[in-house]
Amino acid sequence: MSLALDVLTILSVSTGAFFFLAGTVGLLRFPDAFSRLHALTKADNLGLGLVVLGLLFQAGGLLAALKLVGAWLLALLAGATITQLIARTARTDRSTM
Amino acid sequence: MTDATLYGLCGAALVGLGLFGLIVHPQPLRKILAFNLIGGGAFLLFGVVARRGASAGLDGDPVPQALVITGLVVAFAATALAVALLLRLFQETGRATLRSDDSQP
Amino acid sequence: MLRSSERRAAVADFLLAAAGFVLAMVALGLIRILWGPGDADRIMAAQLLGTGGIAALLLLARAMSMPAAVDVALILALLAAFISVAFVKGADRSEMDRA
Amino acid sequence: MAFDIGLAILVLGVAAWTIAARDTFAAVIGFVAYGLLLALVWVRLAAPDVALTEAALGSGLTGGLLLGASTRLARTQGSAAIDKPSAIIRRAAAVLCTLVSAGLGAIVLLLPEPAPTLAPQAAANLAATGLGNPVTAVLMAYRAIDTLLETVVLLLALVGIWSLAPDQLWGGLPGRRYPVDRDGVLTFVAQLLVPVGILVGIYIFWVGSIAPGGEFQGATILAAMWIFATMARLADSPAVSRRWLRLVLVVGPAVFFAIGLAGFAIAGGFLAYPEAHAKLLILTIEVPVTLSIAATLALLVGGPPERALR
Repeated sequence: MSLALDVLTILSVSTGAFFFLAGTVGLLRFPDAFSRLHALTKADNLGLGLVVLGLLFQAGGLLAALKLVGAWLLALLAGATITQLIARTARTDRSTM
Repeated sequence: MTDATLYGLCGAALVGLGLFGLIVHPQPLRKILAFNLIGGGAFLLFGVVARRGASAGLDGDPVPQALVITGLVVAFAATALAVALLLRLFQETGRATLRSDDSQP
Repeated sequence: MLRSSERRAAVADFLLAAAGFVLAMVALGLIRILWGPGDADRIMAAQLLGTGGIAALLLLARAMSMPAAVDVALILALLAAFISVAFVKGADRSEMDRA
Repeated sequence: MAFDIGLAILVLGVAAWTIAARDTFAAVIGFVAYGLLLALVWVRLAAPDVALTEAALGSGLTGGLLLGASTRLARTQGSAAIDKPSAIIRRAAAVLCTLVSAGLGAIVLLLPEPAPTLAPQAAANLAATGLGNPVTAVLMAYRAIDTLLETVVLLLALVGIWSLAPDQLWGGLPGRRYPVDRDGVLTFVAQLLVPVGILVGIYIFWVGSIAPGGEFQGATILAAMWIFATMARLADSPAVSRRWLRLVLVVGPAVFFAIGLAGFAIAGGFLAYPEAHAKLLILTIEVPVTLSIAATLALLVGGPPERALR
């Protein structure tokens, strides 16, 4: 049973790490701020989400699991809002150019 | 080499880097930043002492750790005071440099 | 078949390596973003580092059996939002000053 | 070990960026990153209490403070280029700093073996304080006078900042008024995040007696949430002359000092706690101290009064 959990953890964390890789490649390769923003949000939401999912299989208790999910939700909420604000700033940056 | 020694050397290098920034940057805000870099490095040196003092079932000596927490708070207070002084200088003179007045008309 | 304690250590090693990988990716992204050109890219840098830092801390918490690292990650998630908003507000305000 | 070498290189790289960056904005972002990475280092050094403080105060609140300052000074950056020190001074500074680093590095390598430590004494007397976290025990019991003086230092810094206000603004509202957010995104996120943040702050404070955490870390989060609320215009800072605000600021140090004095009567020394009631007394000190520190930290970021009292 716990072997299966460990395997699930490794699979999920690996996939999450892959999304961080994908996000970085996007940041390095995309030409403008908006598509870089697009790449960044993938790493944010999915990468961290999958890492959290993987660690949930290892969480000792309810409070520990809640804290993991809480950290992800906070990052998600902050990420979504700030992405919106960044896009607005990027737009005004461009319009002043 | 242990992990603690590695981070100790890192802290030593950080103090040097910060000191360099403190000396060569003309802008006061950059000096404040550099001062905080030095702080981070110096606290790391305390961290090494704490980590090496691990015994009696504790992962580190809590006394230097508590000193670092106190130090971080005091460093923050000093930074806030420095920033307030700088902003006031800027408001008063329209400049944010430390050059004395007689060098400019 | 590995014994349970050995397997635990192996999983911990894997998670530590994953934390290192995530940090390395974030560092690469940082190099790109800190170059600029716009302020938007710089805020993205803060955001990216925040997310990567949270992921690394959560992984370390399990790898080092230090549950308190999850609390550090929680604080980071809160403060990353705070910093990003402070940054955007700052950009907005300098805009206003120019006008 | 490979992880630690990578992390150490990353910390040094970000620190070098903070010094070398042309743009002050970029340098401040580098500094925030530096604080975040240091928090990771503290976790690796098995010091989660320090990691919490570094993440919240060293990176978060200091970063916010410096970001605010750098945006207000944005227009002055260009003029400073003329003041750059000459190449000789720069080279001499580089030599000096290398020497300092080398000296400190040598000290690190030559630290005495076995390392001197107070950990056994701290662990042995932990039960007498009723606490489960040795770092909190050092801060609130063994070296309580340091912590008492520290709360006073914070207040002194605040008095120093307030004293910078021009005469006609004395007693007014700190900082500038933030503009209203144009499409309500910020208001929304603040309404969601601030209550959650306050909850996390109280949790971090509360858990400090048995696990990593404590009043400084909790108070920092509370202060950040207060500043967040003012940035989103959910609330405005109170005028610094408000009586209740002054009361909140001094209640922590005052209670701390009073219980310290009471120690002469009940336990035979300043800041001595009778063993049976140690934990209760420490909590009685910690609650108002957390409140006072949170208010002080938020006002330190706010700066001197800049708007007159109407």
